[in-house]
Amino acid sequence: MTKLIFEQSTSGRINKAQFLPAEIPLDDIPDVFLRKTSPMLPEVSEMQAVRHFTRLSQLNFSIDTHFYPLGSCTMKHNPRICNEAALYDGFSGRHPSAPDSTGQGLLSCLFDLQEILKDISGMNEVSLAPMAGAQGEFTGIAMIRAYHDARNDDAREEILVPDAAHGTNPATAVMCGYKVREIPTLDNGDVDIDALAAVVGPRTAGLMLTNPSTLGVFERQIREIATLVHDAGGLLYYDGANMNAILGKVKPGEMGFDVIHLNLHKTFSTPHGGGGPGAGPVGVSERLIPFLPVPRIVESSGQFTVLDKKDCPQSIGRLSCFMGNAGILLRAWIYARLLGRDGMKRVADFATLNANYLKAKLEQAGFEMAYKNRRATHEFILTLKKEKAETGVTAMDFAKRLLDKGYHAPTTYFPLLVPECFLIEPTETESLEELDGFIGAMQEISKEAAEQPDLVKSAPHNLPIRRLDDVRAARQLDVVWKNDLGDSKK
Amino acid sequence: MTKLIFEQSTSGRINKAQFLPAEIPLDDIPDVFLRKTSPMLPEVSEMQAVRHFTRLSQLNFSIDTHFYPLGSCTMKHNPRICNEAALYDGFSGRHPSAPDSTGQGLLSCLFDLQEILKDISGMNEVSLAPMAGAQGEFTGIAMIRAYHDARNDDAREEILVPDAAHGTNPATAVMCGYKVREIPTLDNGDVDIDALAAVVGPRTAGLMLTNPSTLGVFERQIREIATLVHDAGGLLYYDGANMNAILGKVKPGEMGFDVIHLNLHKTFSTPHGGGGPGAGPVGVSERLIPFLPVPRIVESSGQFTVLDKKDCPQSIGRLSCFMGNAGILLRAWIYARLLGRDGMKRVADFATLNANYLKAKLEQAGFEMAYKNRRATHEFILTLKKEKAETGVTAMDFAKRLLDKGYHAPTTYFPLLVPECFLIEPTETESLEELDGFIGAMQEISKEAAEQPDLVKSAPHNLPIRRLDDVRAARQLDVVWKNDLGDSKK
Amino acid sequence: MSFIPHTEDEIRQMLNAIGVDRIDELFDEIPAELINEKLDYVPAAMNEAGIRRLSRQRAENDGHHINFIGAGAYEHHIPAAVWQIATRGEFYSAYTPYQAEASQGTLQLLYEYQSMMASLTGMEVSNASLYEGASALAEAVLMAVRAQREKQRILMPETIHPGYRETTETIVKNQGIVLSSISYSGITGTIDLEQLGKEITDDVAALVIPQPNYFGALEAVDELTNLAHERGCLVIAVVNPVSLAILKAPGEWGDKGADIVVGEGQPLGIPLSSGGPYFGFMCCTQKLIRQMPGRLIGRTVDADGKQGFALTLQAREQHIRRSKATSNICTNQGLMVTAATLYMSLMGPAGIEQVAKASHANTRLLVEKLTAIDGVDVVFNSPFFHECVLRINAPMEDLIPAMTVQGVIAGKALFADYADLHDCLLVCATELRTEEEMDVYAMHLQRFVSKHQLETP
Amino acid sequence: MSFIPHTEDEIRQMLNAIGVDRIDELFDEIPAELINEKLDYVPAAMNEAGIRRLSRQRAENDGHHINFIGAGAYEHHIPAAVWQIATRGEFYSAYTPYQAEASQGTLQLLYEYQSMMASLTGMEVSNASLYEGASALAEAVLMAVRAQREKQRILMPETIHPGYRETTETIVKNQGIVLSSISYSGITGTIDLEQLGKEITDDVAALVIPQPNYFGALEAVDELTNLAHERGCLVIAVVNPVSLAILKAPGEWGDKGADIVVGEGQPLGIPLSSGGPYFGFMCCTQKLIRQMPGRLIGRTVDADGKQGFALTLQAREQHIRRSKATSNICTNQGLMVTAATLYMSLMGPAGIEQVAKASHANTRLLVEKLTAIDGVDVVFNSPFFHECVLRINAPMEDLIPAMTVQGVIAGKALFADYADLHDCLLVCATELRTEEEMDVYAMHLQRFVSKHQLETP
Ligand SMILES: Cc1ncc(COP(=O)(O)O)c(C=O)c1O
Ligand SMILES: Cc1ncc(COP(=O)(O)O)c(C=O)c1O
Repeated sequence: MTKLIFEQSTSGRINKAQFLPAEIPLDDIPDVFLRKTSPMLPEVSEMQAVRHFTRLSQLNFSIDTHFYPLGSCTMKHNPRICNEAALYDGFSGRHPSAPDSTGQGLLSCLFDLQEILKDISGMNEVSLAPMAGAQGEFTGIAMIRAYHDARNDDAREEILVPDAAHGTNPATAVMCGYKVREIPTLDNGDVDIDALAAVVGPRTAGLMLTNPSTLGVFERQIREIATLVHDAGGLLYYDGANMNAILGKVKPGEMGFDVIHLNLHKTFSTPHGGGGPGAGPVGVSERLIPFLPVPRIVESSGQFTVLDKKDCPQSIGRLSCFMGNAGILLRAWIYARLLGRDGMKRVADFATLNANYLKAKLEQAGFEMAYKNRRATHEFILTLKKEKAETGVTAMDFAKRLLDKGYHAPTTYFPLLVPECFLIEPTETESLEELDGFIGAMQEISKEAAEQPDLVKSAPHNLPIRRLDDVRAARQLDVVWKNDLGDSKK
Repeated sequence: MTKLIFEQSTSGRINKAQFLPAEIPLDDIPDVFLRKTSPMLPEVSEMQAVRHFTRLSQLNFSIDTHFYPLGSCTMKHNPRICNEAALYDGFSGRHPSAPDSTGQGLLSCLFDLQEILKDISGMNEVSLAPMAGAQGEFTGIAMIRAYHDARNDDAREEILVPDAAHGTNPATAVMCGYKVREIPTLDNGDVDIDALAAVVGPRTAGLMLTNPSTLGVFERQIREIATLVHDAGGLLYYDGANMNAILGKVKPGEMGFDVIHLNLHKTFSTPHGGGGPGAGPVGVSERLIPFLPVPRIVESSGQFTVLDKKDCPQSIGRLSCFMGNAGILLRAWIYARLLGRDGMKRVADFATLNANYLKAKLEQAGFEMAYKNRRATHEFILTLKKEKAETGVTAMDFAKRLLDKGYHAPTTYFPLLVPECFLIEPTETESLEELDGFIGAMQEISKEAAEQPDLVKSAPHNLPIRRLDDVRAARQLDVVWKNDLGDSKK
Repeated sequence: MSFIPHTEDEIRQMLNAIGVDRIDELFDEIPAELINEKLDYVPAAMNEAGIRRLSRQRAENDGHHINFIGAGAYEHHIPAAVWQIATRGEFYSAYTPYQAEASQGTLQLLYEYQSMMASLTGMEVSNASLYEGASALAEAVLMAVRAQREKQRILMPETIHPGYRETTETIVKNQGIVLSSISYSGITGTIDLEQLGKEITDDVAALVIPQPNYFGALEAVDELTNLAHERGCLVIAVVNPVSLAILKAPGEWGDKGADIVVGEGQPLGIPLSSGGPYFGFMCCTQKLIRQMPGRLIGRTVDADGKQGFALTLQAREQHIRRSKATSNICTNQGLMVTAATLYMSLMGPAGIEQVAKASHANTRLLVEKLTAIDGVDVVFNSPFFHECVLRINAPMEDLIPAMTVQGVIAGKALFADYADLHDCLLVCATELRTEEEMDVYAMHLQRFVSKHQLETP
Repeated sequence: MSFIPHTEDEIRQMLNAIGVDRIDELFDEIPAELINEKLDYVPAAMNEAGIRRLSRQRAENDGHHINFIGAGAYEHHIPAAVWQIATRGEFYSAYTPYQAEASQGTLQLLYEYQSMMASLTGMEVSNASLYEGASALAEAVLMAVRAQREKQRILMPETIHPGYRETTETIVKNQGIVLSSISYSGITGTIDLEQLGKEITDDVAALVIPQPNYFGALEAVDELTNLAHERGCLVIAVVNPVSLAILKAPGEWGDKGADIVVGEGQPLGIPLSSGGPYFGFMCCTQKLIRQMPGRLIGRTVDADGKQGFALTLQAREQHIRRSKATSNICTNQGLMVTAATLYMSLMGPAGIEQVAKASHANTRLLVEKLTAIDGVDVVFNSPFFHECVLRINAPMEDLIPAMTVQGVIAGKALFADYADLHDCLLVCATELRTEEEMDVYAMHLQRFVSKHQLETP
């Protein structure tokens, strides 16, 4: 247990290296505007801060320390050069409202990235504005809405979403003012086309689809689905979070999608940062171009310009005060240039090879696959319902026990369709040794579950902390540390 | 246990991001010059390397993670700005043999540092060339020799060294071709002046002294000692490794020393780096200036120039191929500028306050001090001989048990004069909480030693590894990993 | 180039285990006509040395100008330790702390962050971040509307950053929410209280109050808050976190304090980076916690009763609640929050207070120096924090590029957003601006204005 | 400014515990007349923002030139991961791993380093570093003399780096060791075998063989090694570690291989930094291990039989053996070795081999381009690794500054060290030099030479 930084704080301690020693008067600001008590920020030395956060960091599992096969999240290696270059002064020091002329270097990188993303997605235009996958979805659905609105096609008030979809999909549709209609999934993992056909129609604004889906399989009837939706006047939204599976092999635009988002923090390896920042650029087909969000970056005879709402009258508008997560886009650009044309396809090849290898070996080891006769894409689902029935050991228990053995757990209990599920995504950057180690750990746990289930049910045992009480966390809500001594007067 | 990087290596694996893909011929180099087998370097991916070394790093105690009161080593906080600035392109990218005109920025920093060191040391000139304390010592003694030689004072073949001295002192004297004569220490920690008087004479080239000494006390009769040695025609060398105790309070030049070295990695907080690099500048009194090593940095109307052997005919010469540890000197300059004039004195004040506080509290807790009635300087010695006699628990056992409790051990078994000793140096950058925590840990161990000595004797228990077999390490020497498969043919 | 570790031998071994001959076979469920490996617009691979060279060249092109723009993003000193530690692999390359036991580092840090933000804003709770300031305001608006049920109107003063207004518009408009403008006084540069009095009717869910406002001016937050509360309206405060070291915390505005507080976290240790990544913060009253979007970390205990941290109230979020979630946000701005937490810890309350005061004092000094120039005047008479609007008697469209050429980014011109301020410039001098830099600015501005002075202003 | 965390309250509390009133009293054992707190030449404190600004300004002054010097320090690409990881606090702020159990990270890394260096050099053992290349040679000389007992003479060819010679001289001369010069052939630029044959007599402890030598030329290492061994002399090899990816390892020179191998570690991931910090490496035969200076890490087991690492053979070192130690070295270059180990791991054998080959090929190309200029010629006819001596028919004292002004650092002029090569330049083009940069060099050189050509060369 590491003491809270507040518990290491002593009133009156000043980190002098960060201090401006002058006495600065505030005599021109009337008292009514001023703060009377100091905020409860830590009063620690530089060394205390460095030590505290260094030690905290060591409590994390991360890509740089552990295999992290979190399904749907594409936890692949983050090349260190991306971090270095994004922090170059010229890039990191420029003010977002400075004239375009002072940012030609950055803008050229971002423009290049747009071109690369257009090509791999097979779309006609790309906007880099959205700051994460969910905002990319929002952007896409808002554009679909703007498109229908522009044509006065007002009756379309539903977005169709397969029941296997990521939670952001339905949540997004609602944020855009749509009703959500779920489409069931067949036992083989494909969308139930008949069910889709039954609901698609004049009220359909669009369909959101992830392909490969979050079930770890490729939707084989994607062309038929596209035709169904298009024929009914709806548009197709592609959730590109799983692009790692098909990068350089299949272009979503050619599957028939009208708009897609890409999760650069997944496929393009920008760091996940303990929960972001990400970047969720959108690509669109011709007919949606006018609606793209601003700002947009365009090029003309070697000069890069940022377009605003006044240049793009039909734009759905702005998604952030400035230019989205520019520093993340820069990292993605660097990554894309490192991979290059051939490297793209190799990502999909090896992400798929690793997933299928793991799937084959785990299957041989006796684990049950949710979609047995399907190819794994870049990920696959294993269900531990048999283990649970026989030993009482749940997917959650397996997950915690994996931590003990030095592996981050796969995504658990998502997608919700599959009971006791593990969504496993090894990514292309993991080595065979690491995969074999993981397989070994799974086998060990399986054995432990049979022989000493309590050991597994009470895992983890080897971490700095044992299993946490989530129920208490929610019931006896404690989300802010309270200084028992109260705020200090200034 | 972390696998060796070689055990993670697979033949044929290439880290492509670092690879130059071209086929490059070597047709102009005859075969006899060429290597036939590949060196056994690891063949790992970038991710494997990052993961391996990140995990290894976590196995270390360090200033950034732990209290590290290693006596005589001054393990204080390393400000992070020093690292940042030393890696600025302009500084880190310049070739050492490039013209001086291309390095005026760096040279100005180094020149400033020389001026600062002159002032704090009270010496007349400073050379930044030596790369660590031991090389500073070498430089100093070599200059003493050059001085005597220049005066044809040939009979001086002995260097006097107190028995409490750091091992580098006698080793240095021998490297300079001198015989070493040890001077005993009194029970109160001071040098035995009578013994000194008895041996000092025409054979005395000089005396090496650390003040405060490695016993953690200030040599009170330093003026008398200086007079004794000077009167006999010898020179005084000051080992400045303990400068942290008197920075901004006492100038070694004013104690009567003719030459001193400073350990910048101690007093000036350059990082210890798991064992260096350091920097050991020397300062000299007027009469030794001609003998200073090259290169030397001089200024003339705002231009900085590097002087070479041809400019300094009496110089003892060069200590390294280029300019010493320039990047470390830069860090020291930054640190010195952050501290500033007043900050210097505060270092000594608070290093001393922390040491005396620890000493007082540990004494109150029942621990025995080696030099009870003396003030602690920036460090002090505690002897565990009573504990050993009563419980069998040694200083080494205490040290290992401290690791269990999250504290790096003090320096143990040095100086050799004091049995079962702990040389404890908290430094000025540690907070009261941290000191109190350490005191608490010492008390706990003391209790454990009495009640369950085996627990302490078999410590550590909470680290990734238990106590290591040093004897086996030396007897069954294994200093190089052997690839059982042999080298691979090219 | 790529980061794939597989050797030929290993590939073969893996294909054997799967039971196929070639990797291509693994894609055999994809309709063949969809396979398209042509990538004409993706350049060939570069190695790291190459991309470093290229990135350096491009970065060198970019802005080493002296910057006097604030307008929503501020150039403050960032302690070296902030990014050296935030980019440690364990923070940099982890993801959302779903497995709490293996993520205590991130979780405890986020709990500490929440505590710091709550205290800074004077609110009861804080979430663990949103994308950035403007979209955080949009989320606050949605949250207010949820909390206020039937009410669909939000009062948005024109003194809010135009980018916040536009972003909020984009995000909330599809749900039928109406953003009503409130104009500002041409004298004070703050919300027109008269118009507000008229607009603030029963159907208003919330009043948005920026402090300092876009013009740098200080709004009468106590009166505004009380007025809103009297009319059954929630108060959404939009604040600059650094200013809160000296300005009254929203939790103490008026009698009851603001209900929701959002803002741009960038001033807390995040580099300008042409606009991102930054992070949005959001704090609110305990009462509204279940309406709050985004992640929330709670302190709890483990099986041994030891303190630990975990994601909590996840039932508000999209991955559990799906279409009924409080927002679609999933990935947020974790790394930026890590940096901000380090920043606040390294600066401490005294350090941030000095930054705020010095930025204020520097802007005063700048305004003094610039208004000493004939044809340059202060527009509004309110006290300001660290930004100020100046009217300049010279063609604004030419002024900005002319100053840029001299190495000075003069400020943010207001003509695009405020017709009546077409000849005005919003300037800012943080603690990093030196007097010499201000003098350089003043010199060039003086030259420009004397050369281009407009006829009889 | 300083990094002292104490508050006034705490100071009082601590003074109380000690039983004094003021901190000054703690210094009461120091003779009063020695206390002197005047520091007139130390500037007042700066804060971090100030020192960053100042350091940036000074760094901007410095060398962004295109560099064609090698001469003992080489500009290679350094993977970004090297320093991001080497400067992690746990490596950066730890010290010598005296407490093995709390230092397994550094210890295992050093063991891996030793293994890599031993393999690269083809030797049986390696230490954990010395200061840098030249002083490592001095240590090797001392070691050879210790091993050879009575013999006090060392043969030092003039083809060794002059800085190595001078450094060795400084360090060994006080022990009465004699360094005898061996001249070089004006045709091949390698050791004059005839003179060597005469000098290599019974009293010689060791022959130093540089490969490649200072001129970049390849010495006949097999013959030299065999000759030395025949005469009862040890062989001290001085090598460039990157070259060893393609050149024969010293352990394989001649019939028995070199006895001691030293060199400059800088090419393995260490920035040029105006000359340091770098690190010296030293490898030797098993037989000589007890004569070796510096730290040594051994693999052993813990109380449970688990593999672990510890400092070993410390009895050779000064802290145990004092005046009888193999050297006075204590602090060495740990952090640099950490970086080098990362470098070798990230590059792998294939990566370093390509660096070596590309540096060789680039230097060939450079030499081709430069010698195409009238008045520029290659001096020696031996094969070279990645450096070459050119004779230039123009005043060398003017050439270097003139080229520097054009942004090109032309090479290392040899006039200060070799009278007969007064008109010569040692040039180098590593893998980082592009053809365009070489063309820039060639263009400026061409201009200079055509303008300043000396009369009838
Ligand atoms: C399938 C899918 N869609 C959408 C998202 C949302 O992306 P983000 O977290 O970047 O908002 C995710 C990621 O979590 C995802 O896996
Ligand atoms: C008293 C004393 N003298 C000399 C030295 C040698 O300094 P260095 O290790 O820098 O060579 C040390 C440090 O270890 C020391 O403590």
